[in-house]
Amino acid sequence: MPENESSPSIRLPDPAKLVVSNSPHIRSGQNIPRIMFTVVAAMLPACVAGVWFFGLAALEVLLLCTASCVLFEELWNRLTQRPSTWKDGSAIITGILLGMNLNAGVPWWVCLLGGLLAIVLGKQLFGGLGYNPFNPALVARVGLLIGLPEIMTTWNATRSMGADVITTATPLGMAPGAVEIKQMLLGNTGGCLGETSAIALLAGGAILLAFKLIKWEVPVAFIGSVAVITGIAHWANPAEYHSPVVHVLSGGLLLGAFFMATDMVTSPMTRKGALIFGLGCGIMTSLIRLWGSYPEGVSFSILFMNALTPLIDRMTIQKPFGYVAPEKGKVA
Amino acid sequence: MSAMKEFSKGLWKENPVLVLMLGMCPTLAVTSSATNGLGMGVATLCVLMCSNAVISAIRGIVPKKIRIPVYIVVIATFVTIVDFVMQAYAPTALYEALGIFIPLIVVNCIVLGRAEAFASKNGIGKSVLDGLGMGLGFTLSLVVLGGTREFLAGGSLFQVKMVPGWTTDFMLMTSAPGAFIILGLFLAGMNQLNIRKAKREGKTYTPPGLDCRQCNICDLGGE
Amino acid sequence: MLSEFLVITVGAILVNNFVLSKFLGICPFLGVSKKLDTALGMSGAVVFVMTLASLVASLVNRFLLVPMKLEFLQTLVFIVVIAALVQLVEIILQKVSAKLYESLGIFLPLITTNCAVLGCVVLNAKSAPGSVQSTWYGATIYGFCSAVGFALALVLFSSLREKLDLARVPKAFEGTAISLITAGILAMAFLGFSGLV
Amino acid sequence: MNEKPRKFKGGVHPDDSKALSASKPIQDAPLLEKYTVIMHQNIGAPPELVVKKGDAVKKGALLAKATGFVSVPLHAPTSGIVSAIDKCPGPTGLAIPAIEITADGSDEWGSPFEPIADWRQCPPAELRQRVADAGVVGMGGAGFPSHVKLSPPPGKEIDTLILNGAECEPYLTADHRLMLEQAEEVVVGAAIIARIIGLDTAIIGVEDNKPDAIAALEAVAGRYNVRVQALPVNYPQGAEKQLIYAITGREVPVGKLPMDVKCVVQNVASAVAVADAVVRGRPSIERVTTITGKPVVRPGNWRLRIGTPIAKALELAGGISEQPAKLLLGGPMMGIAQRSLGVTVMKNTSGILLIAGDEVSLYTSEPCIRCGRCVEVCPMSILPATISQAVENKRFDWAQQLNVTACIECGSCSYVCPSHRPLNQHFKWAKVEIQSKLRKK
Amino acid sequence: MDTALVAIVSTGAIGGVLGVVIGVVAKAFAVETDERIERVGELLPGANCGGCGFAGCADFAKAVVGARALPGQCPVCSPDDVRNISQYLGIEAEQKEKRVAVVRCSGDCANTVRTLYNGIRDCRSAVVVAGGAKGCDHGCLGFGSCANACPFGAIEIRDGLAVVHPELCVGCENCVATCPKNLIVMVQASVDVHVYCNSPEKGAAKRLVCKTACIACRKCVKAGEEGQMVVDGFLVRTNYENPPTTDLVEKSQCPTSALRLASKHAANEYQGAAK
Amino acid sequence: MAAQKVNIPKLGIFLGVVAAVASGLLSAVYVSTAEAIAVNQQKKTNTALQQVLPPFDNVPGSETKTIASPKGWPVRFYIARKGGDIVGYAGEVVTPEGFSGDVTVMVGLEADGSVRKVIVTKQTETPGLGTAITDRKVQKTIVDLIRGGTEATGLAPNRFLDQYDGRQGGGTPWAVAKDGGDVDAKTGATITSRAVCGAVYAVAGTCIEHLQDLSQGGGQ
Repeated sequence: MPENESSPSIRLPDPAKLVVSNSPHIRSGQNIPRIMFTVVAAMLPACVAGVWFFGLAALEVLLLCTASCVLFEELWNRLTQRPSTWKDGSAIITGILLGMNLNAGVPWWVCLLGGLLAIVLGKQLFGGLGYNPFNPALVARVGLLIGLPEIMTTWNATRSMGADVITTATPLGMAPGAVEIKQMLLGNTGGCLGETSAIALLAGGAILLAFKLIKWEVPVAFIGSVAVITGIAHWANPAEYHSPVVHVLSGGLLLGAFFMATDMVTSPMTRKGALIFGLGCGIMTSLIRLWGSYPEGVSFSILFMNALTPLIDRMTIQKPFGYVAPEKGKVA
Repeated sequence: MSAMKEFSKGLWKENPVLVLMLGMCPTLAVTSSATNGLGMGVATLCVLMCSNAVISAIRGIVPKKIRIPVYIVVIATFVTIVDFVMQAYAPTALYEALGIFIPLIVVNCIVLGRAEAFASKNGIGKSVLDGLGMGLGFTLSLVVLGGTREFLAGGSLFQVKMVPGWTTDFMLMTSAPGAFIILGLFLAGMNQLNIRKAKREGKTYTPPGLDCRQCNICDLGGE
Repeated sequence: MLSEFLVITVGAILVNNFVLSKFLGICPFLGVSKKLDTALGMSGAVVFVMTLASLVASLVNRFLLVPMKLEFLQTLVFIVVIAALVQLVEIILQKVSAKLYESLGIFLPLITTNCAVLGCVVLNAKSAPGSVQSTWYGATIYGFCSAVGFALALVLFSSLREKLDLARVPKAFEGTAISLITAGILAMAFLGFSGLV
Repeated sequence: MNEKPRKFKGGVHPDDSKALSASKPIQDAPLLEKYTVIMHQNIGAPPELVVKKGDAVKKGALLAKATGFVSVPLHAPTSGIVSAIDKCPGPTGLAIPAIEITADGSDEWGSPFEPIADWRQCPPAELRQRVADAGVVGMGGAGFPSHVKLSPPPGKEIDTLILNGAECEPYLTADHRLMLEQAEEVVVGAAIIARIIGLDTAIIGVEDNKPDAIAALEAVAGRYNVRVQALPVNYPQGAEKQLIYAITGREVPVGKLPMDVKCVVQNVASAVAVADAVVRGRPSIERVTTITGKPVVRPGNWRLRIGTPIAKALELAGGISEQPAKLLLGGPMMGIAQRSLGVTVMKNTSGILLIAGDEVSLYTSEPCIRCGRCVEVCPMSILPATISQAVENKRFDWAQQLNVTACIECGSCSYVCPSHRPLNQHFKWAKVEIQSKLRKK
Repeated sequence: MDTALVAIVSTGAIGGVLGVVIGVVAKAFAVETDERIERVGELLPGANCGGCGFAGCADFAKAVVGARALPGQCPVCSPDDVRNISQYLGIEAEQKEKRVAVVRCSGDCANTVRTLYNGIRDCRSAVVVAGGAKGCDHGCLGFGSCANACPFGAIEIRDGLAVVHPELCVGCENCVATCPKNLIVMVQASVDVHVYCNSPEKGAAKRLVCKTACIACRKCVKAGEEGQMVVDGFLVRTNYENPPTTDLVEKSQCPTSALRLASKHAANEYQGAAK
Repeated sequence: MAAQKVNIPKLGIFLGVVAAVASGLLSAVYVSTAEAIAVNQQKKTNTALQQVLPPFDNVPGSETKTIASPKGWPVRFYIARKGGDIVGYAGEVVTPEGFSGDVTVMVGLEADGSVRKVIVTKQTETPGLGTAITDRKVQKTIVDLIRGGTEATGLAPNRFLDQYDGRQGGGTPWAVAKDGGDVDAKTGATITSRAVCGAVYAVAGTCIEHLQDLSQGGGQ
C-alpha cells in the first residue's frame, strides 16, 4: 500500500496551533443570547396585545423601558470598565418585562428611573447577569411601586372603553361579580400593559415550555396554589372575594408565573426547589391579594421568594446517583 | 495638637457611621429627613460626651468585673435625662419621629464602644473631646444621610422644598428599603474614595467586610 | 383573643419586622450573618433571650415600676435587667447543657447590646394600657414573635450573603455596601406584607 | 430475550458523527520502523523494566513486568532492538518514560505463553493468571488492569458480567467494528471472563444505534450462553455505573465499585484481548483505534500496535485536509487534548480524533445563569452549577460537601452549558485538591 | 421628693444585689485567662498568614506563651518584633535570618514555547489539563496561583511568569504550597544569585522549549569559587550554604541568562536578555 | 495566672452606689422636667384644636366630654368657647378600620354641629396611598424662604378631607361612592377612604345627636 508510506504530500497537524483544554471538546451550541432572545420572542404576544389594547402609549413605554435598561447596562459597563454585555439580551428582557409591568400611561421619567433601578440596583451592583439574587425587573417594579404608589396604581383604560374614560380599575379592584371573564382572557381590562391579555401570556408561556426554557413546576405550582387559596376564600365568602378564575386571569399572575418567577438566575435550580418556589409565590400572592394593603401581590411574592431561593437551593440538594447516607455515629 | 486629633478623628478618619459602622439602628431608622438626623445626632452627642466624661472620671475606681454594668448604668442615666429634656423642650413632631430610638441610645454601640475603647483608658479632657468628635461625626453622617434621602425623595432639605417644581415624591427613599440602599451607596462611595487613594499610593485597598469587631464589646468578630 | 394573638404574630414576624421595618437589631443582623450556621445559632440565642427578657421586664414593669410610680426609671432598669438576665442565662446554660452553651454561648454577650431586645421591652412597656401587649403573656408572645421575625430576616439575609460571596460585586461595593443594598431589597420584599394586619 | 433496559437519569444526545468511520472495516496497520511503548499504561503501579538498551526482543516478548497486584506487564509490539529508553510525551502532556523498539522487519512472534485451546476445562485461576500475564487492561478508557476486576475479594459474590459495547462517545466506532467483525471473539472473551469469575453467562450491552453489531453478536451469542442487550442511545450510556443501572437496575453506591453490587464490567475490546491471550496465546500488543474527525482525509478504523506514534497513525488515515483545533486521544466528550504529535498509541487509546476549528470555537466562560440544564443532564444527580461556583471561589470543602467526588467526568454538564463554563475542569480540579488535602492528613 | 427616695433606695438595692451576683458569678466561674497571650498577640504583626503553621496569630500567640512555639517561628516578624516578644516573655531570642521565596523559572512568554490553552486561569487547575500550557513541563505556568495565595502582594505575574519582589516577601511560605510545579523555594534573603530554572531535562530538550533554561554549561561553576554553585544532573544550583557574591552573574556570562540576581529580576532588568 | 481576687461586697456596694446616684439624678431631672413635658404634649393637641376650631379663647383641653358613637367608639369632644359662649366642638375618634391599624381623626364642628374642618392626627397608612387621604402637607419652598415670605397659615388643602366641610351629621351614614354614597374615595386607597369617612361621620353624627348634651358644657 504505497499511500501508507510516509510521504511529504501527507499533511499533519501543526502542534503549535493545537489547543489544549479539558473535556468535553464539543458543545451543544446553546448560548445565552439564544436563550434570551427566545424569551423575548415569547414575550412578544403579550406585548402586541398590550399595544393593541392600550394604544401607542404602551409601545412608547415598552420601547422606553427597553432603551433605558440597555442604556444603563452599557453605561455601567463603560463606567466600571467591564466588557459590554447588553448584546446578550438579558437587559432587553429586563426592559421589556419592566415595560410590561407598567401602566401604559406612565410618564417617560418613570421608565428611565425603572431602568436605573432594574439594571444598576437590581443587577449590576451584584456583578451583572447570573449574580443578581433578585429579579431586576421586579426590583424596579417594586421600587417604583413603593416610591411612586400613586403613579403605579393608576391604570389607563383600554381603547375600547371609550374616549371619555381615562383611567380604570383593574379587575381585582372591582367588586366581585362585575368582572367579565371574556374581556380578561382577551386583555381588554385595566392593568399593566403586559399583564392583561391572558391568552397572549399563555401563548408566550407555551413557547417557553416548548423550548424548555422554564420549569413547568413554577407556573403550575404558582397558579395552582393561588387558585386553590382564593378558591377557598371565594367559597367561604363569594360577596367579598373574587372567584379563583378572576384571580388567576387578572393582575400580573400569568405574567409573573410564566415570565418572572421562572427567571433562571433568581429561582431554584432543582425541580423540587421550583415546586416549593412556585408554591411559596402562590401562597404569598394570595395572602397579599386577599388581605394585604397593596392591590397586587405577584411582584412582592416573587421578590420575597427570590430571597428564599438560596435557602430552598440548600434544602433541595439532590442526592447523587448511588448516594449512601453516612452511618450515624460515624464521624466523617 | 493631640487634643485636636482626638477631636477630629471622629469626623472623618474614624467616622463612627461610615468607617467604624457603629450605631447602625438609629442611622438607618431616623434618617428619613435631615431634621431627624440632626435631632438624633445631637441627642447621641450629648449622651456620648457626658458618659465619656463620667466614665473617664470614675475609671480609676471601677472594679474591673463590674465595669460594663457600671458603664451601662451611667449611660442609661444620661439617655434617660436626654429623653426627658427632649420630651420637654424639643418639637413634638421630632420627638415622636425619633420615638423609641432615644431610649435605645443606651445600646448604641458607639456610646458603650467609646466608653470601653477610649474613656476607660484616657483622661477626662481627652475623653470629652473624643466624645465630642465622635458625636459630631455621628451627627454629621446622620444629617448628610438624612439630607440625601430627603432630597432624593422630594427635592427638599430640612423640610424646605429646594426644587419647587418637584411635585411627585419618590417615597422609596424615605422608606425602610431606601435607608439600607442609600447607606449602602454611601459606603460604596467611601470605598471608592479609599480605592482611588490607595491606587495613588500604589497600594491595594480591600473594602472592610461586615463584622462587628469595631465596637469592642465582645470578642465575636468576623463570623 | 385568638385573633389578637394572630395579629401580634403576623405583625411582629412579617409586617413590622424588627430588622427590616423597625430597624432594631441591625448590628447583629449585619454582623452575624456571614454564614448561615452562625446566623442560625444567633437566631436561637436571640429568640431565647428576647422571650425571656420580655417576660421578666414586663413583670418588673407591671409589679415594680408602675406601682411605685417609677416609670421614669424604665430604660435604666430594663437594660440592667437584660444585662443580668443574659449573664444568668449564660451561667445556667453552662451548668445545664454544655452542648447548648457551646452553640449559643458565644452569642450571648452580643445580645446585651442588641437593641432589638431593649427595643422590644421598651415597646412592650410603652404599649397602650389594656392592649394584649401590655399584659405579661402578651408581652412574652410579642417578644417571642419579634425575635422570630428577627431570626427570619437574619437567616434569609445570611443565605443571601453566602450567595453574594460568589458574586462578582464591583470592588467598591464589596463587603458592607452590597450587604446593605441586599438588605434594602429584602426590606422591599417585606413591604409587600404591609396591611396584612 | 431482550429485557427492557432502564433509563438512567440525565444524559445528553450529542450529534454522534459516527458516520465518518462506522462503515470502514478494520484495517491492519503496516509494520513501522519504530515503536515507542509508553511505560505506564495502566491505572495502578507502573511496571518494572526487564530489558535494557540494545537488547533484542521478539514480538510479544516481555518488556516490563508487573510490580504488584494492580499493575500489568508490557510486551514488545514487534521483534527488534530496544533502541532507547527515554522520555516521551505522555497522554497528559507531561513527559514520561518509554521504551523505543526499532523493528527488525521480521515481526517474529516470541510470545511468553502458549494458547489454551480447551479453556472450558482450564481452571479459572489459570485463566485469570493468563489475563494478568497478557497485560490486558480496560481498553475503553481508564486502563484499569482487567485481572484485578476479575479477582473479587473473598466474600464478594458476583452474579452478573456485563460487556460494555455501548460506545456512547460520538465519533468512535472502534468497538462497533470490532463487535461486527470479530463477534465470535467478543463472545468467546465474554465466556472466558464469565468462567474466570465463576459465572456461566454474560450480558453484552450495545447501544441500539448499532443494529448490525447487535445482529452479528446475537448470531453467535447463543452458543456461548451470552445475551445481547440493546440499550437506548443516551450519553454516557457506556459509563460503568450507568450501564449497570440500565441493565440490572442496581445503583453502585458513591465511592464503591461495581463488584459491590455483584457486577463486573469489561469493555468488549478487553474481551477480545482476553480471548486473544487465552485462545491464541498472545499478549496485549495491539488494539483497534478509530482515526476520525472532519479534518482527517480518510477516517477509518485501524488495528494499531501499542507504541505507534500518533503522527504515523494519522499518516495512515491520509493526514489532514485542514489544520484542526484539537487533537484528542479518545472521544470528544472525555478524550484528552494533546499538545504534540509525539504521544504514542496506548492500550486504552480508543480513538484519535481531530476536531476542526469551527466545531470548537474557543469558548469563553461566562457567569452561570443558573438555568439548571447541567442539573438536568447530570447522570450522577449532583449539582454541577453550584459546585462549579464553589470551585471558582476555591471553596473545595464546599464542593466536597456537594459530592463532587461522585462526578464521573462525563462532560454532559459542560456540553449543555449555555454559558460555556468549564464545569468539568472545575470538578477535576476540585477532586485533585480534595485528594491532596486527604493525603496531607 | 418621695419618689426620688424610693427610686434611690430601690435602684441602689438592685444595683447592690446585681453587683454581688456578678461578683459571686465571677468567682464561681472564673475562667483562667492569661494576659500574656493577649499581649503577645498585640506584639505579633497580625497578618494571619498561617506561615507559622498555626491557625492564625492568636493561635500562635497561645502556642508561644505555652512554650509550644518560639517567637522566631513567625516568618513575618521582624527581628525587632521577635526580640520584643522574647523580652516580654523572658525567653532567649534566637536569631533568625529573613527568608524569601524564589520562583525557579525565568521562562516568560517571550522566551518559552507555549501551548494554546483554553480553560480556567489558575495554575493548580490548568495543571490537570495537559500538564499546563507550557512547552516546558517544569516551568512556571504564569496563571498566578502563587500571587493570589500571597497575602503580602509580593509576587507579580509579569508576562506569564511569577516574579518575587524580595523586599515585599516576608517568607510565610504560602506560595510554596500552592505552586503545582513545586517551583518555589525559600532561601536566605541575603543571597541574591539564583538559577532561575528547575527543569531536570537534558539541556538540548530544554533549549527546544525555553530560551532561558539552565543548560548546565558550568560557566558559573567555573567563574565562582569552589562549591558556590553545584551541579545537580542537568541543572546548576546556588549552594545556599556557601553562596556566591553578586558579581558572579557579571563574571560568569550565563549564556541563557538563567543565572540572575533576584533584585534585578524583580526590577525587570533581564527583559530580552536571552540569546 | 490565677483568677483575680474578687471582693464581692465591694462590687455590690459599688454597683449599688452607682445605681443609687443614677436614680437620684434621674428623679431630680424627672421632677424638674415633668411640667415642661406636660406643656409640650398639650401643645400638640392645642395646635390641632386651633386648626379645626373657630377662634376661641378658652382652653378646650380642659373642657372635654366623651360620648360613645353609634358604632361604640368613644368620641372625645373638646369644647371651644369665646367670651364664655360655645363657638364650636372638636371631636376626636380612633377608628380601627384603617388599612394598617388605627386612624385617629379630629373633626372640628361649628356650634350647630356642622363639620368645619377635618384633620387626621395619627395614622399608619401606606405611604403615598392611604396617606394621600390623611395628610395635609404644608411645605415651604426655598423660594418662600428667599422671599422671606409669610409663614404658611391655616391648613393645606386636601380634597379628600375638605369634602366633609359644611356637612352635617344625622340621617343615613355617609359612604364612599363605591358603597353607594356620595363621598369621594381615592382609587387604590378605598379602605382608608372608607375608614376616614366612617370616623368623620361618627363624630359628626354623635355631635348632632348629643348637641343638646354638649351645649351644657363638659368637665375635665
